[in-house]
Amino acid sequence: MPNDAPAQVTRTRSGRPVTVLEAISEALWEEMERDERVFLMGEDIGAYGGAFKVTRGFLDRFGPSRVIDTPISEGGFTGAAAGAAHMGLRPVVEMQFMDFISPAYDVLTNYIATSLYRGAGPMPLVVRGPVGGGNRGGPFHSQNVEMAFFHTPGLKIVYPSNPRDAKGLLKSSIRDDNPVIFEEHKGLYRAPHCREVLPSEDYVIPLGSARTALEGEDLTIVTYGLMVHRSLEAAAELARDGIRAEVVDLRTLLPLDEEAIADSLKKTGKLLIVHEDTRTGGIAGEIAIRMNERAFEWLDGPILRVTAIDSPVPFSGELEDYFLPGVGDVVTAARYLVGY
Amino acid sequence: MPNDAPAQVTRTRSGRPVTVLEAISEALWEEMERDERVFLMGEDIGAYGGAFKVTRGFLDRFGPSRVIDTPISEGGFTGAAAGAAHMGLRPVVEMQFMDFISPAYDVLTNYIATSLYRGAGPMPLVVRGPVGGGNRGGPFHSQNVEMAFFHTPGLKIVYPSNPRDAKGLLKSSIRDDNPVIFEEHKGLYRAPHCREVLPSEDYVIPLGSARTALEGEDLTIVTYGLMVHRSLEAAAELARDGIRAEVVDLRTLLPLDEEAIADSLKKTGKLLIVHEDTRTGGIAGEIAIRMNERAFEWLDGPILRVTAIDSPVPFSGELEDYFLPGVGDVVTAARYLVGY
Amino acid sequence: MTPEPAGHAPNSFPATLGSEVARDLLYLGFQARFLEARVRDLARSEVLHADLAGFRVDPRSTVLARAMRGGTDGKGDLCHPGPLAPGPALAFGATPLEFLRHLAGKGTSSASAREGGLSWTDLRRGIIGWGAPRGGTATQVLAGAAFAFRQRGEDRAALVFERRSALQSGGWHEGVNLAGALGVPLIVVLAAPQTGDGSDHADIEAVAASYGIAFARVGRDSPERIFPTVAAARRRAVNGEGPTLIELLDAGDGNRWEHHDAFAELAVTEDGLPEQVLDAIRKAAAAGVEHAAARLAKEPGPSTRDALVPVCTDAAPHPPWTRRDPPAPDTPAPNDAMGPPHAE
Amino acid sequence: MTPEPAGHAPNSFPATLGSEVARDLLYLGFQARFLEARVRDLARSEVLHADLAGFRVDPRSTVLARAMRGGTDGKGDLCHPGPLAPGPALAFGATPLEFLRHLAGKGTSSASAREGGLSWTDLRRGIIGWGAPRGGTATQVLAGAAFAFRQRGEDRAALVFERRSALQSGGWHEGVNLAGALGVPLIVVLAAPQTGDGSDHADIEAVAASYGIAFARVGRDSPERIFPTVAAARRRAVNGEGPTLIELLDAGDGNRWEHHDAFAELAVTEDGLPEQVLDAIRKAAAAGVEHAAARLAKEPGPSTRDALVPVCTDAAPHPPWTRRDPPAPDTPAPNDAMGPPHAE
Ligand SMILES: Cc1ncc(C[n+]2csc(CCOP(=O)(O)OP(=O)(O)O)c2C)c(N)n1
Ligand SMILES: Cc1ncc(C[n+]2csc(CCOP(=O)(O)OP(=O)(O)O)c2C)c(N)n1
Ligand SMILES: [Mg+2]
Ligand SMILES: [Mg+2]
Repeated sequence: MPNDAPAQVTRTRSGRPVTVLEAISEALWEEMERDERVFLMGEDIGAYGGAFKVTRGFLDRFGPSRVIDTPISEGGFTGAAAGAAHMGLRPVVEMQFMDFISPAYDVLTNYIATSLYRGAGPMPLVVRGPVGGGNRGGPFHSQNVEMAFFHTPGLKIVYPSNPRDAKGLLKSSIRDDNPVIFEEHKGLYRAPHCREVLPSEDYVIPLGSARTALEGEDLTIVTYGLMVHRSLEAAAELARDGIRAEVVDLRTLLPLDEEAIADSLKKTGKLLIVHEDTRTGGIAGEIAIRMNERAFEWLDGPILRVTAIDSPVPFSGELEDYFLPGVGDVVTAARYLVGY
Repeated sequence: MPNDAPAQVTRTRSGRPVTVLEAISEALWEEMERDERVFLMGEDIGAYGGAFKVTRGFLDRFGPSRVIDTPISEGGFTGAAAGAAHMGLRPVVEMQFMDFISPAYDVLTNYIATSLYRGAGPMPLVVRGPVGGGNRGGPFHSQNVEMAFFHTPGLKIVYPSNPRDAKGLLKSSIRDDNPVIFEEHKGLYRAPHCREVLPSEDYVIPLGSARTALEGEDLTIVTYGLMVHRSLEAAAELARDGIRAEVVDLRTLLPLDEEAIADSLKKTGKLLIVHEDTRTGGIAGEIAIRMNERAFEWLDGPILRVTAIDSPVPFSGELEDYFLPGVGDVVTAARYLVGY
Repeated sequence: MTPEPAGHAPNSFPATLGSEVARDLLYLGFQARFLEARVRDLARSEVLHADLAGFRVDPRSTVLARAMRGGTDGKGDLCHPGPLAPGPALAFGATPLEFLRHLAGKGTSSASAREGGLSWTDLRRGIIGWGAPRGGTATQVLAGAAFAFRQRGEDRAALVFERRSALQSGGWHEGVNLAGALGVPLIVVLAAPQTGDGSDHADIEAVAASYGIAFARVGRDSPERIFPTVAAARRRAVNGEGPTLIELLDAGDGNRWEHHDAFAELAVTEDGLPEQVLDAIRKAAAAGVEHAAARLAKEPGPSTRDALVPVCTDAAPHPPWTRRDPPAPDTPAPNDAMGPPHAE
Repeated sequence: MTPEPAGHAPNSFPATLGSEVARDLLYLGFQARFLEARVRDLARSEVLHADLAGFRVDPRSTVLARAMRGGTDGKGDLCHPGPLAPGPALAFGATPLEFLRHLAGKGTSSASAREGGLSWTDLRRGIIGWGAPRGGTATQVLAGAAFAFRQRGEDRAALVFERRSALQSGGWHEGVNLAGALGVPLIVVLAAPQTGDGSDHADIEAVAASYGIAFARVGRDSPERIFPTVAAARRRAVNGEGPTLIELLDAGDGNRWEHHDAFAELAVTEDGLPEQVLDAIRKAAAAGVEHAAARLAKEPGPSTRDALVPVCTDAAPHPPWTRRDPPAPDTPAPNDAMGPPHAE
């Protein structure tokens, strides 16, 4: 690695722990080093280094033909990324906040997701960016976007919960020949409690495989992203009452690892789904019907969910805290389910 | 009603049966007569009368300030409709095909759905247009769009299956103070088998209430739109074997009439959901988890679904027929479930 | 409601910049200046969000908006102040307290703290704030509102402020094209960016030409010249002559008060405004802002449950049972007792 | 693969309209004319969709596209023929059979009949067809492809045809703005609408000016003048001088073959092309189209199951169990025997 590498991509090399944000920077840097077809597009990602500084120092190393500051036109530059992908490049598009992916909804669902299907070949393209609430960002800087895309055949959706997964999954996403939506929770970016030392060698984590974050016997909690941490906190609280929760971290939402969910459910008989996104039309529904299709007879209680309230993300801190699902909500629901 | 009314809005007046398309035209015409705040926007809806001729003759009667031919810019004119709604008008926006609502996804989910929430007051606006497959329209003229909006708090989604409901629900939608997405299946527009004589007086059908299309004891089929007809055909076939299916026509998808679904499920103990839209992330999931939450102990078998395949809508007729759910699929699934 | 401070008549609509308007502009300018200082203080002392420590007001935007017809009854002109709030909002009759409530996320704000910061909407005042990510939405919405004015034959127009980077967004083009095609009474102001280079490539005058709509450029001129530019655009607009695109040139960073100070001086020297009157105006503005800040401190935050109700008029988004009223864990009730997890 | 008809050299790229290119254009024009007639016949006899009874080809689009550098190896220029397919597609080396396969939804089409009609993509040929509703997507995509050419320093450019109503769509503006900002080798052709008024309000030359990109207008001129306009735009493009916007004026309805006939006449009189050679070219074109139509009739439809697999490279969307392999209704198997209802 050349000496001009910025600090946030050299921590693993020197054996130091990294945050989720640094893990993402490292993945981007290493993939750009490894494969000259990989390039970045986004608003203010060059000289400014990005709103969250994920790409600080990248412009100096890779130059303006691989680190492209775009106009403020998410639809337009996502469409352009698709054209570059047709020609064999591997664009990684940053949304400054993932909320701003909505002007690119048309091109993502109609053009990009259907490319292979229409005979236009593979579409190796990643759209990544920060998601999630808890930062007092109000309705347009706090959304989770998975359900805007979960219904579209041809897309993949990844949502990591920790540095190791973030790095390995982002590398897999960049190497994947399909378009991937990659969600990064702002609340995890710099969270001190989830810094960790990563393997120094190149590694990937395959898309589509969930991870057991905690083993247990009494109920299964299926979750992802920041809610993995809330669920683990809840599990610790439940453990004090002798309730052993199993926590499954989905990591990839599409394709969904229904095998892993079914395996855990068959062990525990109880299924609670926890997501930060709002309730109606959230991913919990799809999980519920797949478990009906695959594991109905193992259910010893209803499939339940803990989610945000059906509302835009509120501006005020008090309202936002009320809106978001909390550890206490998970504990309450889990207790109810175990006692069912 | 003045004499200059075009043929397709005068059939009920003269006691003749109407198609779904004529019912929609009548609803629009009568609401425009009743309330001068109601106006129409869309591509080629004026002089040309619309791609499907829903608004033929409207320009002559209501003039160009209430029947507006827009540029080809779905996002832009939907945003403009929102501004007109702020000022007390009641816009009804036509998408030439509902597939083209995707460029308006941003303004619908961010601006329009959140209006009341942001303190910007009611947003009485309807976006309507043709949806659905079976017409060899290929991937961009055949989509169902409900799941693009089902996850957005603040929107309502209506999807009628017959002329009576289409007229009554569209009138309710226009009178509602919330934004409504109104889906009209092309396969029903002129279907001769679902022409009917409508009440001659002004009537509405409230949003959010499902309808029992067929009473039965052995299983519940929950469905909507064109699939109501497929499900009724399947029910007729099942009846020959003595299986009595209850068919629930949702009519409104958001808000979802979970009460009606639960009531039927509690009677039959078996639930099959049938939708034309693709499988993963379809509405069947939300119904499944709500029934887990409300009626788990009444379930005598898994909640199952019959849907289109997870793929864009195919161009070729052979592929499209294979892709779409058919009567045989419903029969097979129902038999399985009843025998469970 | 806070009392309406003296010196401001939101319903007056002068065709030219007479002395009454001049005094009003002086008042608005001072009000903006004091509000700016107060907001920065409150941000530093963490009553307001730390980002607001850089809060500033462009007085030219106040002058531009003052040339429109304000109102407090929802029947005046409409303004999207965009990135230039609060200048235009004040010119449209918003009080400093109303503004502060939004900045602070108070339950008393018109959005009950569900939305806030620089983004706020109050249709009674004729103010439509950000309601979406950037992307031209505001221009589309105001174009549609202006259409309603024209359809009903009202003497009303709409004014939308955006940064010039709006040119990069397709939604903005769709809004302007529609406004031009329908000939609605819309005035679109594109302001130079406050920070950075804005990545702009487009020539605004040529943009106006391409849509066949009127164009004007205003810059470091005195309010005497800025004001009539907008007044003329508004006249054309309500006369059915269609939209105008106005380029508001960069005021620079250091000189953002230059115009107001020059204007105050001019009012004294040319219009013969007595120094004492100027001083009284200044004091009234300061007092209004201080009153607002004091009152703000006493106002409550939002009520969590009630604030979240109006997502959809007939949908009470009450919390799922798992969140608020769970059955006791050791007495599993019959399923129905759980109640709907979420009412529509 | 159908044999490559004689008379067409997709890889040649003349800088000027020499006699080789002239003969090629004559061939392409006849080919388009015969294809047009054949498609209309097939539509009337219901082999093709009834809508195609109005199928027609604009020969000017063929000339424009022929000034680009075709290819069959995925390394030539790129073209989105848009509403003017198949003229440009033929100029890019597509065979009539390939075209007919798409129109007919044959399993042999490059999209295995999953997509078809006038919309088709074949990257080997450098053709990118409609892949979304109208809305400027094609212009964005080709701008991005052109960016790839420039980034790799390749001698390639991209050509996109849209109707002039593309100006109404924000997505188109975003694509052109980006192309201009990045200075990519893109040529954007806006053709007059074929039907209706198009509800256009924008002035195309002013649009080019607003984005600071080059502009040219081509119309009823002879190919000698259309061809060098594009050739010059292409030269500028690959020299790093950025995109060009070309307005293609209405050819009218009745006279759509005028250009080609005039051109054929010119080739005989001015270039001294022997009548027999012209005749041979005409016959070769007719034979190629007839060959294609005959072969089409023998080709199979798509295989239902296999055709739907490639939605996502590693996701076989096999039908849910409820659709294809249900367990016998009277022998409810243990749940697991159902298999996954849908594999990822
Ligand atoms: C659709 C959308 N994309 C991106 C953003 C994020 N964003 C907010 S302000 C801004 C920069 C604006 O730059 P400019 O217009 O130059 O204004 P300045 O801040 O420099 O005054 C960006 C990218 C957004 N809010 N909405
Ligand atoms: C986003 C989108 N909106 C609408 C349509 C439907 N549509 C297809 S062609 C067309 C009319 C195009 O008019 P014009 O550009 O004048 O071309 P013409 O057919 O007159 O040549 C429309 C509205 C579409 N395909 N995509
Ligand atoms: Mg800037
Ligand atoms: Mg037209």
